[in-house]
Amino acid sequence: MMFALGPETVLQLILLVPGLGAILIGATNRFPNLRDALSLLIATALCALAVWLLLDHVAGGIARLQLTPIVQGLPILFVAEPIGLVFAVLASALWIVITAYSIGYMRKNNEPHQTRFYICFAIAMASTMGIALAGNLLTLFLFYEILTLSTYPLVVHHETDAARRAGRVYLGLLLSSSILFLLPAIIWTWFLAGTLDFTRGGILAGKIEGTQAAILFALFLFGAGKAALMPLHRWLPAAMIAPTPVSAFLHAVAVVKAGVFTILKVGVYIFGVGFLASVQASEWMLWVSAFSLIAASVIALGKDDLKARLAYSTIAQLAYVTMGVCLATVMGMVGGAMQLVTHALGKITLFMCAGAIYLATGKTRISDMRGLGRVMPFTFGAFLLGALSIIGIPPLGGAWSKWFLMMGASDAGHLAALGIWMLSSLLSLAYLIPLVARGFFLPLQEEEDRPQAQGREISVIRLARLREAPLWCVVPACITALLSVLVYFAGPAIAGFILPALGP
Amino acid sequence: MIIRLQNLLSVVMLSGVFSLLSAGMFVTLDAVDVAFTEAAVGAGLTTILFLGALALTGSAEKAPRQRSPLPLIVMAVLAAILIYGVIGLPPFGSADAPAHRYVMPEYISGTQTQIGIPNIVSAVLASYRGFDTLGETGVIFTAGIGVILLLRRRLAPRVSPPEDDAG
Amino acid sequence: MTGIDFILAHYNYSASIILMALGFYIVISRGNLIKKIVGLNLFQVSVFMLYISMGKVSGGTAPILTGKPELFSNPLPHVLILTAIVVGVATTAIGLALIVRIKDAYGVIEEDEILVMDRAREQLDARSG
Amino acid sequence: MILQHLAILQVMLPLLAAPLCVLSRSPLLAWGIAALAGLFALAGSFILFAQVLNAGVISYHIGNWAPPWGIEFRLDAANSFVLVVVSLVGAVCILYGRRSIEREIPEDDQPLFYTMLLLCFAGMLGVTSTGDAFNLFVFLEIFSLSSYVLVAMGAERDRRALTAAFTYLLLGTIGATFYVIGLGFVYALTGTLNMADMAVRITGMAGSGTLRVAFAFMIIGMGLKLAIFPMHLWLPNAYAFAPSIVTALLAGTATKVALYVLLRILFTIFSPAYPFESQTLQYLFLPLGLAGVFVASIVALFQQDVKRVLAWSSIAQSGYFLLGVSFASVGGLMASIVHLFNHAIMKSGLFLAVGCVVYRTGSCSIASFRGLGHKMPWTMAAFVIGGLSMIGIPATIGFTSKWYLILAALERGWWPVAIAIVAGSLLALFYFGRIIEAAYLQPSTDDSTITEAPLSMLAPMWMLTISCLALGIDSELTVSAARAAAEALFLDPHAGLPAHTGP
Repeated sequence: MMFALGPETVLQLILLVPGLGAILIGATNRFPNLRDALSLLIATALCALAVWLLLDHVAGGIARLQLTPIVQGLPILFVAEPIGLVFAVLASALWIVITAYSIGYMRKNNEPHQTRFYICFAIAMASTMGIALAGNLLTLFLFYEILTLSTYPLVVHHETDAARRAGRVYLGLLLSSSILFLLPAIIWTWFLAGTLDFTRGGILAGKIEGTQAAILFALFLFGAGKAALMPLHRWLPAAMIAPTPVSAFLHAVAVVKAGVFTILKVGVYIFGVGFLASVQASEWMLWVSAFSLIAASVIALGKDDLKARLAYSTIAQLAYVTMGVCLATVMGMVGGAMQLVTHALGKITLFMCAGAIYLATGKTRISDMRGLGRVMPFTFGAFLLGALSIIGIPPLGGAWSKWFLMMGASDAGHLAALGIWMLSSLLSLAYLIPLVARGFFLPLQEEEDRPQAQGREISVIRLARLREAPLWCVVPACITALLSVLVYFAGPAIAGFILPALGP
Repeated sequence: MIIRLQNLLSVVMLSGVFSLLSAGMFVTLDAVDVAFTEAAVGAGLTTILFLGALALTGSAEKAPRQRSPLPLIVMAVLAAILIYGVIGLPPFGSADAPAHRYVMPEYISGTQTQIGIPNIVSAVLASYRGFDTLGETGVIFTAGIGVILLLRRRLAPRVSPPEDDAG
Repeated sequence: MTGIDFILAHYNYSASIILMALGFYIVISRGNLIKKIVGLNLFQVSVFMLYISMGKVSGGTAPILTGKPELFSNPLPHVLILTAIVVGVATTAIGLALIVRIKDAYGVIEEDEILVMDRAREQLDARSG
Repeated sequence: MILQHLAILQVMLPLLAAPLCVLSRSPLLAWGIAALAGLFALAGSFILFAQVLNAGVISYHIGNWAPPWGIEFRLDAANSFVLVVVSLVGAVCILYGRRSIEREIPEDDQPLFYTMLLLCFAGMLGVTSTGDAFNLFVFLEIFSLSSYVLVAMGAERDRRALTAAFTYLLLGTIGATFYVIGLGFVYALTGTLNMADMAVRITGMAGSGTLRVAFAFMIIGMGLKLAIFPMHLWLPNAYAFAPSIVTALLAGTATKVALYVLLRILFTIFSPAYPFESQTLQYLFLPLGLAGVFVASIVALFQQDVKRVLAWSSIAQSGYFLLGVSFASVGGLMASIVHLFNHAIMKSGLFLAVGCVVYRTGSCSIASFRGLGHKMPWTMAAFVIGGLSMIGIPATIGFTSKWYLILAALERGWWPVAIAIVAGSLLALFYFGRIIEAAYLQPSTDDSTITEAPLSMLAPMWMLTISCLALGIDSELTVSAARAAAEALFLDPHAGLPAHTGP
């Protein structure tokens, strides 16, 4: 059945399925079971479509879909190309996982507005697909903004004062940066090149020089505010106010990935690796992202709140991608793309574990999590795998991205970058592993606290009944943890798939 | 005087006199039709309107507040600019002015041949630029309905206070 | 053209301009609403004078055909001003009607006093809102 | 037969329908007449626009007197496009208006109110269609006088509507009189009142001081109507206190018509080789436009009343028009005209949404918007879409405007202006963000009886909202129309439409 479809139809479907899904979910508001089943079904269908498209591309097919022009000469255009396909498959696969996780989390936690939550999820997913498969910058920008808007209700899910403040920061920073930097960059590019199509080898070669090129490149990097480059990172910790599935979605599946994906696309298809290297537009941005990397890691070390620590870790890890692009070497770009994949898998695991811990124990602070590993071995095991992948230890996926990035740095002759990455790996080791160590090796906190206060009696009784989080939450985390391992073995294949797109 | 006087009644009467004087001036400038209209409408009708309004609102102006020099400056600038503009105009009464060489002669000959009534102004008003006159009627209609709409509330005051129509 | 000649050649224009400026001054400097309308009237009438002056041809007569060839003043400005006079009266009528309503609603027709009342109202709104 | 006279019927029908409304005693009948006239004008404007694009300039000689002796209705790509804008917004507002007027205007006043509405509408159509500079003044006065009265009708809700209308009347009349003064000078120099003819006869008079003064007066006169930044004082109060339907109509059309006249003055009457014009644009319009964008947007941030926020935002948007014009290029002019169309659609859509809120809650303070996201979902959805469009989010028409404005700025190499434009839209993000946040995230204060607005209001409003989205996703239609309009104005004011443009 599936194979009777043409690539263009699949492209249409891939955008329509989550969109229509959102409507269906809205229609089944009164039947939570049906609604949740539907969400899962849509996610699965979407993933199947993305995989179909990937296979089609491997088989040599060129999927392309052109719609109406937003402005004259610039249609809404979708083209399937390797980096985008990898992102699409990754995002849609993780969507299944995260939907399953959300069902468990939202029900256990008795969250309000669940229908709205799933609707926004579906719309956000549709726009993520739009970003992944965009054939020109304007299309990408369009879906980039829709993604921002559709995730806003997720961030302010609880509608409390704190949530509203966080939502303001979230929307304010993301929309401002995209309007203030990204949009002018896009229009400038259009003005220079007369096209915005993502073209192998870039479209700007010979159209812009020296300082101007550097400014344009910086506009793109800061414009993609979702990539959370250091002065514009505030939205990411702010958005931690949202329910954990949302955090996972923001950090792993959609939002931040859309940011670095945009940067990757701009580096590869707008500037082009060769041109970027020759005009040296990215040199100083490399240092900006390096600063972002180290600073965020150091801040993460100081955070006691688990989700906040993970948020700063995300900022640091995103800077890897930016640095990879700024190196302006083929291997750097491959490393960036790999980092996009492996970090997604690793970070989603970490967030789902954080959510599971919260669900099971109500704890959010790392210092309170002593000994929990003994009662929640699966959760903590998954957390360990995710953490190791992010640090970059084989045989976990993260190792490949770090490896390619290092190669990129040495290709560019950038020894300083190598040093920075070494340092940052150490830092990530320092901020991720202690939690696992506390969880497994220290005794349960309450045992030693018991004699202190009468008032703790109740909490002690509750803690005595501590056990692993619900299956709906633990299983997805374990799955992504295992995927992190699998990616290690698929690493060369992915790199090989992306590599041809990077050449001139 | 109109500026200084605080009795609005006198102000209005003076402005009526001014209108009448200007009508006289129009006559000397060969604009008899305009003069008639100005005398009837400008000096007559307008003054009546003013008197009516005064009857409804009272006729004393409060003492002027602290004077600021700004209006004077604005006025001076306006006058200066206009005089600068006037310098470039053809001298007063010159028969060679472009305005008298172009379009206008056709009106005079056209009135003789095409319309056939002696008053050129009426001819132009009713035929060549008849559409303006239609528009003018529209303006009067607008003003009439507008005044009715504004003042009928007053003639038949409603009981309910204005604020409580919420809900 | 010497200065005196020039002034003579343009005196009518200058006169209407001075009246115009006076009218404008009344509109912007006076607080009484009726006086503002009077000023507006003055302003408009002086514009009419400017137009009619433009239409004057020395030695010409009123544009009424008498059978013999004559020099006429330009009839077109007359036509325009006839229309403009009516427009002016219409504006005056609406303005005065508004003043009557304002008097009903506020009890005064002085700009600054109305402003004070509106300010007070605004502050009230701001506090309750 | 009808087609032949459509140019004039288009204006005359609403004008003649107005007395009919007076005669009809029932508000419903008056509404029916007004709606029919509006729809006729809408259909007519579309047909005329298509004709102009296909067959070039339409010149209709009223009473068969050839211009410049008689009065001409002259439709080129520019004003036929504006005609579409005006009649579209006008027709939608009238359709929408029935329930809103029932709520805000006493019943026995309603037929007269519709009369005024039609007169205002007809006046605007006349201003747009006419090719004669004095005839333009006459229609301008019909439109202005009726809009003063319409604004004053808000006095049922708040007496401040009266003073607002009075200020509007004073400044509006001064503006119109300035225009007449300027026109007088031009007439004295050229001897003609036909705008196209003026342009021909002005050629070669570039050095004349009189012409310069005439230019200044006409521009200032129209600037007052357009509420260009330092001349905007009448607008916020007039918009805030007028009945909802009037605000929507004025916001969507009045400033657009004034802008059109401004463009006519700049690019038709004074265009022929006018050396200082480009400098006027650059040194006067550019700073005024920028100042307007920023000052008005910042003031909008601190307003407590949604109508006022939107009113100040309108002043800011006038700043954008001015920026587009100040580029003195086809690209800039096109951007301005695109924005003219887009802003008419989105701003009147927004005001209609506010009208729905007023209909249900009786107030339009930001506080009264609390919780409306849940109580009036359709109204607020339309408001959000309109707001996003004002901010310039892609897939809305507002984005198209911003795109072309920025592109035009880059074409001139004025990148600081481009930055200013994006910064301005950022301010829009903040002032709309406040309202939308209140609507969705703050619990409503009281009164749980508030429900969604009636369908007869929602449907016309959503027509605008949908076109706001549809034309944002596919802008081909508006942009090519605007390009034709810009070229008609800029490249060849005398010959009308250049041969190479078309749909």
